[in-house]
Amino acid sequence: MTGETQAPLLRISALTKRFGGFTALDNVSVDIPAGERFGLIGPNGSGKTTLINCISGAFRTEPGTVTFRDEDITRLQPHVRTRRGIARSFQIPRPFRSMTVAENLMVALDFAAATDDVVSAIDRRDTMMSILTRMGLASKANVSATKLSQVELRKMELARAMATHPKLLISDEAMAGLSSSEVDEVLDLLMSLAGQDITIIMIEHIMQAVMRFSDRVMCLEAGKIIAIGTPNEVMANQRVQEAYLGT
Amino acid sequence: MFSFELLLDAVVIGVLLGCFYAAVSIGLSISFGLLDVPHVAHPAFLVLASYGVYFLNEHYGVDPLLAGLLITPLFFLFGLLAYRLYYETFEKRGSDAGVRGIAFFFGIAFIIEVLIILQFGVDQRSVTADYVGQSWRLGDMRIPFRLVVAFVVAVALTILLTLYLSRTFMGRAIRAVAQDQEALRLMGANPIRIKQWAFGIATAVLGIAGALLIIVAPVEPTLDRTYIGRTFCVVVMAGLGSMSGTLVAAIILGVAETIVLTLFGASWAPAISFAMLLGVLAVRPQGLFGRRS
Amino acid sequence: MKRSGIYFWTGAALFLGAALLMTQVIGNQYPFFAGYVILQFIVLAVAWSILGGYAGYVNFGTAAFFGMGVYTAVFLFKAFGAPLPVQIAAAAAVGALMGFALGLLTLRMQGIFFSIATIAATIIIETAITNWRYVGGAAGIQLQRPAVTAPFDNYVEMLFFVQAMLVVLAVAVSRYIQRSWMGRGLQALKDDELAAECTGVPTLRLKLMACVISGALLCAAGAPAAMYLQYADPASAFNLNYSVSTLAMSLIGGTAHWAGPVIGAIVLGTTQQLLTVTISSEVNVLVLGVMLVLFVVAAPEGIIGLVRKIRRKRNEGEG
Amino acid sequence: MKRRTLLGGTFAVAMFGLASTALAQQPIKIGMSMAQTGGLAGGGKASLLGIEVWRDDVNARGGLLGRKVELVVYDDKSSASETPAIYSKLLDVDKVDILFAPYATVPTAPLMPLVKQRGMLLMGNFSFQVNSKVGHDMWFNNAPWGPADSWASSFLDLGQKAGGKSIALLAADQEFAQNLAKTAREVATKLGMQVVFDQAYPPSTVEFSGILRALKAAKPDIVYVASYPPDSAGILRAVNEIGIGDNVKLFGGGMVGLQFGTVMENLGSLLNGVVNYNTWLPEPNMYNEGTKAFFETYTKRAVEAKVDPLGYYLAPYGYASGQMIEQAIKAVGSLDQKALAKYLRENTHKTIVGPITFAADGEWKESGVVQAQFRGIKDKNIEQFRTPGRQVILFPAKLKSGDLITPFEAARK
Repeated sequence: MTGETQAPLLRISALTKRFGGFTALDNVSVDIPAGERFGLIGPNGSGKTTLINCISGAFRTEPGTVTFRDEDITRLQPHVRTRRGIARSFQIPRPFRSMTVAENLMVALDFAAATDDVVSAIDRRDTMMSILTRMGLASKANVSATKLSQVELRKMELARAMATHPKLLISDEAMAGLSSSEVDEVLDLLMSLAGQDITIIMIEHIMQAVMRFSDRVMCLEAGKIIAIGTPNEVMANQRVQEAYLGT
Repeated sequence: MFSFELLLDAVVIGVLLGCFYAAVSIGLSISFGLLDVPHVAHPAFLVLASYGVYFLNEHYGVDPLLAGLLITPLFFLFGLLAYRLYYETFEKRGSDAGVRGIAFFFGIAFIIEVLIILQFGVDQRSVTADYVGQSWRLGDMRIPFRLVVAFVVAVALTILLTLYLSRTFMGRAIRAVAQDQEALRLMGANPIRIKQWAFGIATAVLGIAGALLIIVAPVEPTLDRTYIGRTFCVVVMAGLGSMSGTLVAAIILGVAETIVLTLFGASWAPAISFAMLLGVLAVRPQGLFGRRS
Repeated sequence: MKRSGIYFWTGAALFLGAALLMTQVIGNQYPFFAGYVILQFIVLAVAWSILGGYAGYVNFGTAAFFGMGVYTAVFLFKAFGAPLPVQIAAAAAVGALMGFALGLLTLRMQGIFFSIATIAATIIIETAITNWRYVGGAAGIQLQRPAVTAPFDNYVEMLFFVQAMLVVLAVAVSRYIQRSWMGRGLQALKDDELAAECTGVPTLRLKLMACVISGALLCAAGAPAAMYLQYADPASAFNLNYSVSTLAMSLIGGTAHWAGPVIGAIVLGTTQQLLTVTISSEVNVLVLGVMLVLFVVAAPEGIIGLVRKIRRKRNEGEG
Repeated sequence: MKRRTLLGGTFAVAMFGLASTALAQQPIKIGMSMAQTGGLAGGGKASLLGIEVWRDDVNARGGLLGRKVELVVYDDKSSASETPAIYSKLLDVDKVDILFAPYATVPTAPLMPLVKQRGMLLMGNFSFQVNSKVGHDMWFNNAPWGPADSWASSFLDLGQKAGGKSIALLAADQEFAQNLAKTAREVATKLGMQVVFDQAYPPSTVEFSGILRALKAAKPDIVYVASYPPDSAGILRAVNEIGIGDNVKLFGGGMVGLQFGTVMENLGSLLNGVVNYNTWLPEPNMYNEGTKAFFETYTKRAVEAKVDPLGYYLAPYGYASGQMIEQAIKAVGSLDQKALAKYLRENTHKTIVGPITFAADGEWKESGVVQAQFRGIKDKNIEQFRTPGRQVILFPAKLKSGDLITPFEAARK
């Protein structure tokens, strides 16, 4: 479907976001084509999370527009964007604490997936189990979300995002605080997801992960884009090295 | 019926009344404003303090303000205990203290009400002191001493607490705990200990506030119910945890109430203050002097 | 799933049938007077829980809704001599409107701020009614009941049955919400509003719906009180007691399941009625206070939570 | 299903327990609710003690119709919403023989239709004009209010005689005070007085300085205040502090609370000069047969019960309620409600608060409300109120024990 037109999956144009006198995003424009694995880096407070909050709709932007699959979604509420195909995970995991893992996913299936195809309760249960299996969480289906380990929480967030049938998945530091073997585990998961008609924006501090994962990398500093290109190009950029790597 | 003198009078009385509101709310500004404890039993503690003051005044002839000071250490201990209980039941268990916290403190408030009734009966009580019932002439104006006392005490309390919170190590720790508990833990301080201490102070302040309550007007056991709305109104309007903000918000409330009372008709006065609160909540949910930007 | 539906509706029909039978068989009036109050609290607790329990928005203005229900009935009765069903329906409409306004508040306020705003709104509404002379103002108003409709031979018996119908309605609505997509959505937004929104839950719409439904039922529960008391005054109609009792009942029963508030209202409501005619002194208030503290401390999930815990333990023991 | 059986079960228990004790002794049961908690509790408890003293007296005399008298009392929490269920319990479960009304108007109002429908006699207890709409012909109020407007007119008459031409009305925004204010407004118009200030203040008002400044600015000759106990104290304090102006000739009227011992003790010298309504006072003309003995007993028992140590306002009228019922039952010789009502309506009853005759609406035919001025009161002394001359009766003429001192500021000294 997306291949027929040349337009990118997501277009951000001239996006600016201010909090009081503080400018968190300053005239940011970027196109992300369908199927890309897009890495977003930058020092703390550079505007990465603000940017994805603007994409997912948690913040209203003024001025600037966000276009998704040829539709201006700047004024849409977050849940509508989710139904249009934008899913995200959170920097600090935000599970539904009173629910089991399975129920967490059912929320997504009940609300977000409903617009795509009407499926029976049994179908949804199957879908949910297949997502959990792929994420390696099948055994935890009936466990309360509060009882999960850190890496399981990360995986569950991704699973819940996947259950909304996204076209664009935004992963906000899904590997923070994980051991190196766990980082590889989650990275493999994200790589495997990216294969299937899903575009992924990954925000990450762990450089090796970004380098391994991304087709293209963008670096933000103080709300401005300072570099964009292949991982190697961005890493070689002097401003990136100064701002981000502190050398 | 409008006249300039009346307006001026209303403003002066309103400022004094506002200071009284500040004095009875400032403890809540710590316990609810800084510590996020939904302390709906705050006014019940306040009335309890008033009865303590009444007891000392009635039986030993102690001056009400002095009596207030005397019961302060007792209330400090009482506060430590109350927070411990609250912590063990809610904060330790983590999630969703909100509704249950409110219900818990309502329960405590009812228990206090009944204990007061059993001990002192249902009749209203008041205290005697030289400054109760006298007034101070200022030109054409006459200002009740009671309110002057409230004014002085409220301002003193505000200054003391502001200094305490900004100048002392413990005070700064209390403010820090309100903002970032984790950071404090990393610094090696025990946030629970600090919160408990702060709650103790918030309760201790009620000793003096209770003295003011019974100096300004007679008290009866269920008086706390009228003060739930008023004290929370002040604290929320001020913006959580700001001591000087509490004073200013309370004065705004007092002046607005008195002006409406004097010039427009008393029966609408409560609606006006709470409409102001709703307005503030809708436009500036963080309050007039809120800590969140 | 279907089977539980059959059980539920059979139970509801039996309950209504029994209530009707009571009115025809029992000559003693006291069960109806006291029962009416308990049924009224069941409706209030169930209605409150739709917003306060499922969505986690603690509405402290139950008294405002209840009082407006009373005064809607008073106004319609005084102005047009409107019959009871019209009074209740109109009260529900007023309650729905008030609920909508409350829902708009949730846009800007959460947690305790929302609760405080509802307290403020209650005081403003009470003040307005106090200043409205047509419905009696502060002095209150006495009302004369019209003749009772068959098959009832007594107005209070009829009110008892009407309130029983409201109970079934409220419980059915609450049960439907809990079991439908709305219930899961409300639970999600209660846990985490932003995460819910980003998982596709239309949080604002759900909150508005919960507020409107809860408000309509709260107000409707208040409407028959005008005819029950044949008297209305603002201090009684907007009594803080309604807010606190409703909250207490929901918490004591447990808010995670529709049956929680029903159980809580029966337990606490019956206790209060019994205490009124037995101990009958300030100890009454003491019991409420102690019950609140005890339940909140010892059974944070209410009676429903206790039952679940015991059941889970037993299951684990067997497995 | 479960719900219903649980409900039914509790009722059965409640009914059973009380029915079985009733059969054993068969006393005459007098049922009532009385505020033990909430805003009316202070009055309710004192009133109840008065009735209890009567019960003990009548039982000491051998009871009524050879049966002991027993009181069945429940707490109505000062609220209107509790009383219908309580009185239904009294009627249908406890099967009491005689009904007394709860103290005050709000809890009584919802009962009137119920009692009328059941054809029961109801002995009222200090409610105000609660029967005017219901028109129950078996209602008798023990309070000496008399015709609705007599209260305000006695006060305004005093004011007019003292040369007052303008009046200020200050009333609490609650039922009783609003009813008083309404009649005062009507009487003032009738007397051709100018109403220069007319305000209602909300019950939660803490500070009255502002209102009194506004009132003072209106320069009234007469100030009519209809207030409740907590506010009465606040108003008098503010009067003392702010002053009220030299042109005020008469101040007071309908302040509830200035009849209660603890309130009076607290206010002390602030009371001086205030002319306020009252029901009973220790002035020479107020003593009737049994009055002295009653107060001796009451004073002793009030200390243990932690209720109003003076108890002038309500307690003797509670006792009088009992006396009237006692006389009616003795005269009729049965508990037939209609016959008792007929007797009460047609006769004059001797009580410790004087002879009582009822009008057709069940209120006193002639008002027994006295207007009295506080004189020479000192601070913190409750015993002073027991001696005559502290509250000088100005009205009615037959009970008069002194003349009005005006203006108000002069009387305060």
